[in-house]
Amino acid sequence: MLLVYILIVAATAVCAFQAIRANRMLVSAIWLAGTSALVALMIYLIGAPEVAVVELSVGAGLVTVLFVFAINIAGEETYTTPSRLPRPLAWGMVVLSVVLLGWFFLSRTAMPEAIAAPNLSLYEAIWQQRNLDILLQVALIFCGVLGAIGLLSEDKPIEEHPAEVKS
Amino acid sequence: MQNWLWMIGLPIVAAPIIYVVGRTFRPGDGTKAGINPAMWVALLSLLATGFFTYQAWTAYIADATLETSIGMVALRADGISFLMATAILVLGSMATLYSGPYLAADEGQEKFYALLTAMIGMMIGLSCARDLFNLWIWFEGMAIASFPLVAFYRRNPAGLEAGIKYLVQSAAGSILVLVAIALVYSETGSLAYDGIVAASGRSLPMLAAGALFIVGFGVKVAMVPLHTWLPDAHSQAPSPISAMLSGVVIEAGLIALIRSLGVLQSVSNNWGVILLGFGALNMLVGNLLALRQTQVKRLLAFSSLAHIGYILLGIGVAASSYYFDDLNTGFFAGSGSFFHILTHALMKGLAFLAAGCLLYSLYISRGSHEPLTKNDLAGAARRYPLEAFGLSVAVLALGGLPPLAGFMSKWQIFVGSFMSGNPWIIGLVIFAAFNSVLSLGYYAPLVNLMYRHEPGEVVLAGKPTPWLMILPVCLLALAVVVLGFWPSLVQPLTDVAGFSLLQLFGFVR
Amino acid sequence: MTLELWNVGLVTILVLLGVGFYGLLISRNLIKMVVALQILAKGAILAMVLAAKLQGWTVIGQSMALTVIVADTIVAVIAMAMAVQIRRHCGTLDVQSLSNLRR
Amino acid sequence: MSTALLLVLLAIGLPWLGALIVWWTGDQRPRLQHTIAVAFSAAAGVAAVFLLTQTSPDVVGYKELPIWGRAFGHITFVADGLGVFLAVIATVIGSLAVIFSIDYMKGEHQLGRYYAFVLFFIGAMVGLVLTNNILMMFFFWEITALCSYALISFHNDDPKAVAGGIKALIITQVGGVGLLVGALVSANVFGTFEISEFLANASMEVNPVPLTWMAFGCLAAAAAKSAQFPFQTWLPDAMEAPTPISALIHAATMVNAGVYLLARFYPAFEEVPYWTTAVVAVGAITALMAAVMALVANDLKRVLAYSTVSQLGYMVYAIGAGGVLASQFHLFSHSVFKALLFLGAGAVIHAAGTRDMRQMGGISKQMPLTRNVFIIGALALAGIPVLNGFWSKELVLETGLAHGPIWAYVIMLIGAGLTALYTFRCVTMVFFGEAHSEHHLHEAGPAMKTALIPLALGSLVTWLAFGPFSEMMKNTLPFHEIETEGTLEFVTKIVTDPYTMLTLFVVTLGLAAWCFRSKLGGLASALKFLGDAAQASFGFEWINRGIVSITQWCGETLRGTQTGLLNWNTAYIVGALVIVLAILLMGA
Repeated sequence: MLLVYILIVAATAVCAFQAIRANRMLVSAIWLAGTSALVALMIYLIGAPEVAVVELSVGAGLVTVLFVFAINIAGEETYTTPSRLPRPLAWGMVVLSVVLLGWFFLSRTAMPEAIAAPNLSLYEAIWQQRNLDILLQVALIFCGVLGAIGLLSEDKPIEEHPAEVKS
Repeated sequence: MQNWLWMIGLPIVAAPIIYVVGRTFRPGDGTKAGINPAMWVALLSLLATGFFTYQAWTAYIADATLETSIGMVALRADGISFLMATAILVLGSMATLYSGPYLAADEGQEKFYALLTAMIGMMIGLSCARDLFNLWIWFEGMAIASFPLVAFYRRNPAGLEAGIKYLVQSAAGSILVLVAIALVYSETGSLAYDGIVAASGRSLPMLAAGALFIVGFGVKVAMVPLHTWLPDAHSQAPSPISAMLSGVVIEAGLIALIRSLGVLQSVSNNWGVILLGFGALNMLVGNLLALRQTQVKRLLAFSSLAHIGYILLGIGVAASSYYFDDLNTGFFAGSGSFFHILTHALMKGLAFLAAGCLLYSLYISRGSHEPLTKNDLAGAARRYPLEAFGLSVAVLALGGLPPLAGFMSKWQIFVGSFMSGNPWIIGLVIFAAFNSVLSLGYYAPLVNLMYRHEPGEVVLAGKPTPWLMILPVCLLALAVVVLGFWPSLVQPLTDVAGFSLLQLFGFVR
Repeated sequence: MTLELWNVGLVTILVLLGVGFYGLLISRNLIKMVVALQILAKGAILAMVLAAKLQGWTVIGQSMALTVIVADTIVAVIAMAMAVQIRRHCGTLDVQSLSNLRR
Repeated sequence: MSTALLLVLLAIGLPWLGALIVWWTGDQRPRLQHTIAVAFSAAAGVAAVFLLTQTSPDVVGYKELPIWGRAFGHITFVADGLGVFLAVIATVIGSLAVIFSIDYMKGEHQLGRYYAFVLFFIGAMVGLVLTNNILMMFFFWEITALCSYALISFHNDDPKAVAGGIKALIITQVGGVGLLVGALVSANVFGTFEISEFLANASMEVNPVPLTWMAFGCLAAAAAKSAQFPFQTWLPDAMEAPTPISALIHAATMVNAGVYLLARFYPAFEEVPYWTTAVVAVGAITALMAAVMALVANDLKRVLAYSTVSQLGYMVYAIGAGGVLASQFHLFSHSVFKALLFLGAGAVIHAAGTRDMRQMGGISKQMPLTRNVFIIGALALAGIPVLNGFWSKELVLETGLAHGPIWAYVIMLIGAGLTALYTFRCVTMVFFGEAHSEHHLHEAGPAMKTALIPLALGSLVTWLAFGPFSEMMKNTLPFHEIETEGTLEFVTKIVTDPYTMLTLFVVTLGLAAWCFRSKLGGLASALKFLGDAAQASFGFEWINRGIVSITQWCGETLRGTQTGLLNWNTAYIVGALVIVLAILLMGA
């Protein structure tokens, strides 16, 4: 079983990394969908099938569609030079932070005793225990939609900018 | 629904109504011209919220416990909540009133007011949250409402650039917060504040959670070096939003930070020390960065960094009360910090609104989104006496000249911190005092410029400012002066807030 | 659940966080930045679920994870709306060209 | 409300009320503005003079008023001799400066702003000297700094004026931090904001360290405010102000505050080790240095500014030597004759259109009255007998000799000679010699005369008030040890003192040096390096500029970290995370 897990981790890492590395945005979005699917699988294995389904549909489905839309409107752009942040510095900082975080996270060697949790269905958890979160989600979605349409509403035709290749 | 919850719920419920009203009764042909009636609805809802807050406050000081559990998520109004609600509602209604004429020529006003009101509700909710994950949602809601507001001028490249920078950094910070919450939950099995406090002990994962909280919320608080989004967002947002961001939004982030650190009280004694370190950094870097700025709003944005530094000084001392003999130190320093949050909201709000008046008259009313530079202010007092006076009062108060409100609150922080008797903290107080002096190095030239005899070309070409924009400026200026002469006017608020801070960190029951 | 899964989950979270931050540090394309934020969000979601699992009260973790998914999707939507708008009015998605606000 | 409290409130409140009214009057009605300003400042002067009859060591005020809260103490005042006397100086000399302004500021723009700040300034100074709350003292202290800044840079279009104003503001604020520390110590360590309570409780045995901090903090604050070494550089640059403001700052308000602060707290600080020595040293160094600088300056107002710095050095020196009374008496004389000199100089500058003494000369015939009063003031400054400056300076030197170190006495003596020298140089260059400008000069206007004549008379006679003055100080200052003397005794003592002859001899030497300056060419060229150094203000300007440019450089360099690149911005987040984690790991 451990081998399977390790394979999933490795695949997730590769997908995520490819999503960052890919030159074309569309490819990047597809790698992201792959990452999402693998994370969903992981979540499923951990024992949260409902979230796995939502992650699969929203993370791998909806978000990918959104990306494709956005890329369609905004167009592809590829760059010949890397970002101005030195690559080794980026690597160093990320590795350092991850190692430090890992040091803190993994310092515990045994799994904690699970507290005797009341038996609760997901329905009860969402709609009775944490219904405030759900209410707030509605407000969040309202703000998000308002913001997005506010940003996108254009009453004049889109200005034509040639999709230039930046160097 | 319990009555007091209206002080949180009303603005959020009002937001869609505001949108619908604004959409239905748009003035003109639906695109441009005129104040959208949504503004009045928003203002009305804020005043009503103020009324509910006042009612809750009277109940609170009559010893009622304002706590409501919705499922397993509890909301509770304590001193900090009331202080924040006051600052948010005062500045929020001023900003709303001000936005009327300021945005009269822009499209999408109804969305603006709806989002602004929702953001206000989110912030008040944030200050009442008693559940770590719930806190994050309020925080995220505040952020989501503020992103489009920052990029409100959606055809202005600079505004968009500021908006996306703000968004990316905020989102990165909020992910860190989420990881921290997960860590805390995995260690303690609880999300409610009291449950976590009861179940937590010293462990490395909990320490990591603290670090993640500090860095994650620190992005929103604009602690140096996490501040890089702030000058862009604050200078490019519409002026009323700049006022809100600088005056209350970053402080709301700070409230979220101290709430989450308070929950980790038994994990480490040194959260306060870390805050003190950031405070010192913020003061120095904020002031030095502002020193050579030429754009007025950017300068004010950097001065916010310095002021967050002063606030962190007091809060850091309060959170370090483990090290002091008596709790008075922490109480004084903490309530001083809350006082400074209040006065900073007024002063910085005033500064941004007054600068916004000039920006509006000199550029926006002529359809330009150029930044307002220092040199544009030359001789502004001749044509815009009230605006220039308001801005002068604001910057002098920010620079800590007595007897304006800014000094009074700084002094209270200094007294409290000095009381600790700790040489490091005393050194920090003196450092803060010198920083105040340094800040005059960029505030004073602004005042001089405005009172030049010969107005510059930009000023001569400017248009008059609508009175509806001058009114909030005058009211805030009055508040800054009055609070300077009569600081104990808000003492009940700051006292309970200081007490709640000590409660939060478990020093008092 | 075994000790292995727990550790493997933690490593996955760390990997996702690391890659996400790496993406934020080196990407030049704004949309790529949003991709990186999404990767970070995946890490957070996984962390939520795992934390709840550790405490044996998975449903709460699921509830939180759902909320996080929704919230981060909203952020992504706004970010992409902004990116589109930036493409329209600045003519580029390049982070390096979007550095007019500085100093 | 007691009479004393009423008068105190009037003396502070009237000018402030006047400031508001004159601001609201608007610049369309300059005549009304002049009238209002004169009326309110004069009314404050009357209130302050009446206050002289009410002096007592009792604390008056509002101990019950709840508007301030814990962290600020109470609104209290004490109308004792020290405070009331300075309040009288501030209001009376202040109103003379206001009267003088009627002519001087005729036709200027933004009179409202000018008068509002002048009146605000006067009121704040009265508050500063009368309050018994150390925090309120700090408030008034800062308000005077604010007003001086606003007035020095009144001509905002002139970059030199703006720079001078901001320089004054920043330097006095840097010193102000010292007073802030003092207030913090008083509030936290001694548990009181009341100065009188503090003076009663402060003791070196119980709290040596805080008291030392407070003592040196106050010394820094006083040095910055009174333009003492090493903070003296702001005062000469403050000469960009309109001349009545210079008179106000130099004679009536601002610079006296530092000396007042030292005098007020002297009983508490005198036990602090090295404190009195430090005060003496600051005073002596300043007095000598500024005298040398006055000797080489060519700008009339600068000469007067340096002479102010030098004379303030005398006062500070006197306090260090334990002579609170002597310092205040010299402050009294100095206020009168320096106001006279400045206003006289103002009349000359107003007429001549320049401040450069080399462009003046030979104008004594055209402005006889100005010449006469200016010479009276100059003689008083030089310490020529019978004029008030002579008596007070003798008292300072005598106290210094009796209680201070001998090296400081010698320095002060040399300073007295130099004072005479530069004063005669100044008078000769301005009024006598050959005329350098062709255009006809007109005599001072009626309002200017109204201000000049009382001051000239004052310079002749104020020393007669020594008896009552010392009596008032002794009776109302419970913590200061002041020996009272009748005027006659005082005069007899000074006249019969052999050291008076020594001083007079040195003064005569200075006079002689000026008369025979052509024969002393060799000496002058030998001392040329000193003159050059003095013209470069002994390097202090250089240090100032250095600090400013280092700070600016830091600011500018730091701006480079604001790259505007989103990649870097997120890198800061990751970096901060690493650092915070590392710190926690080390702490744990």
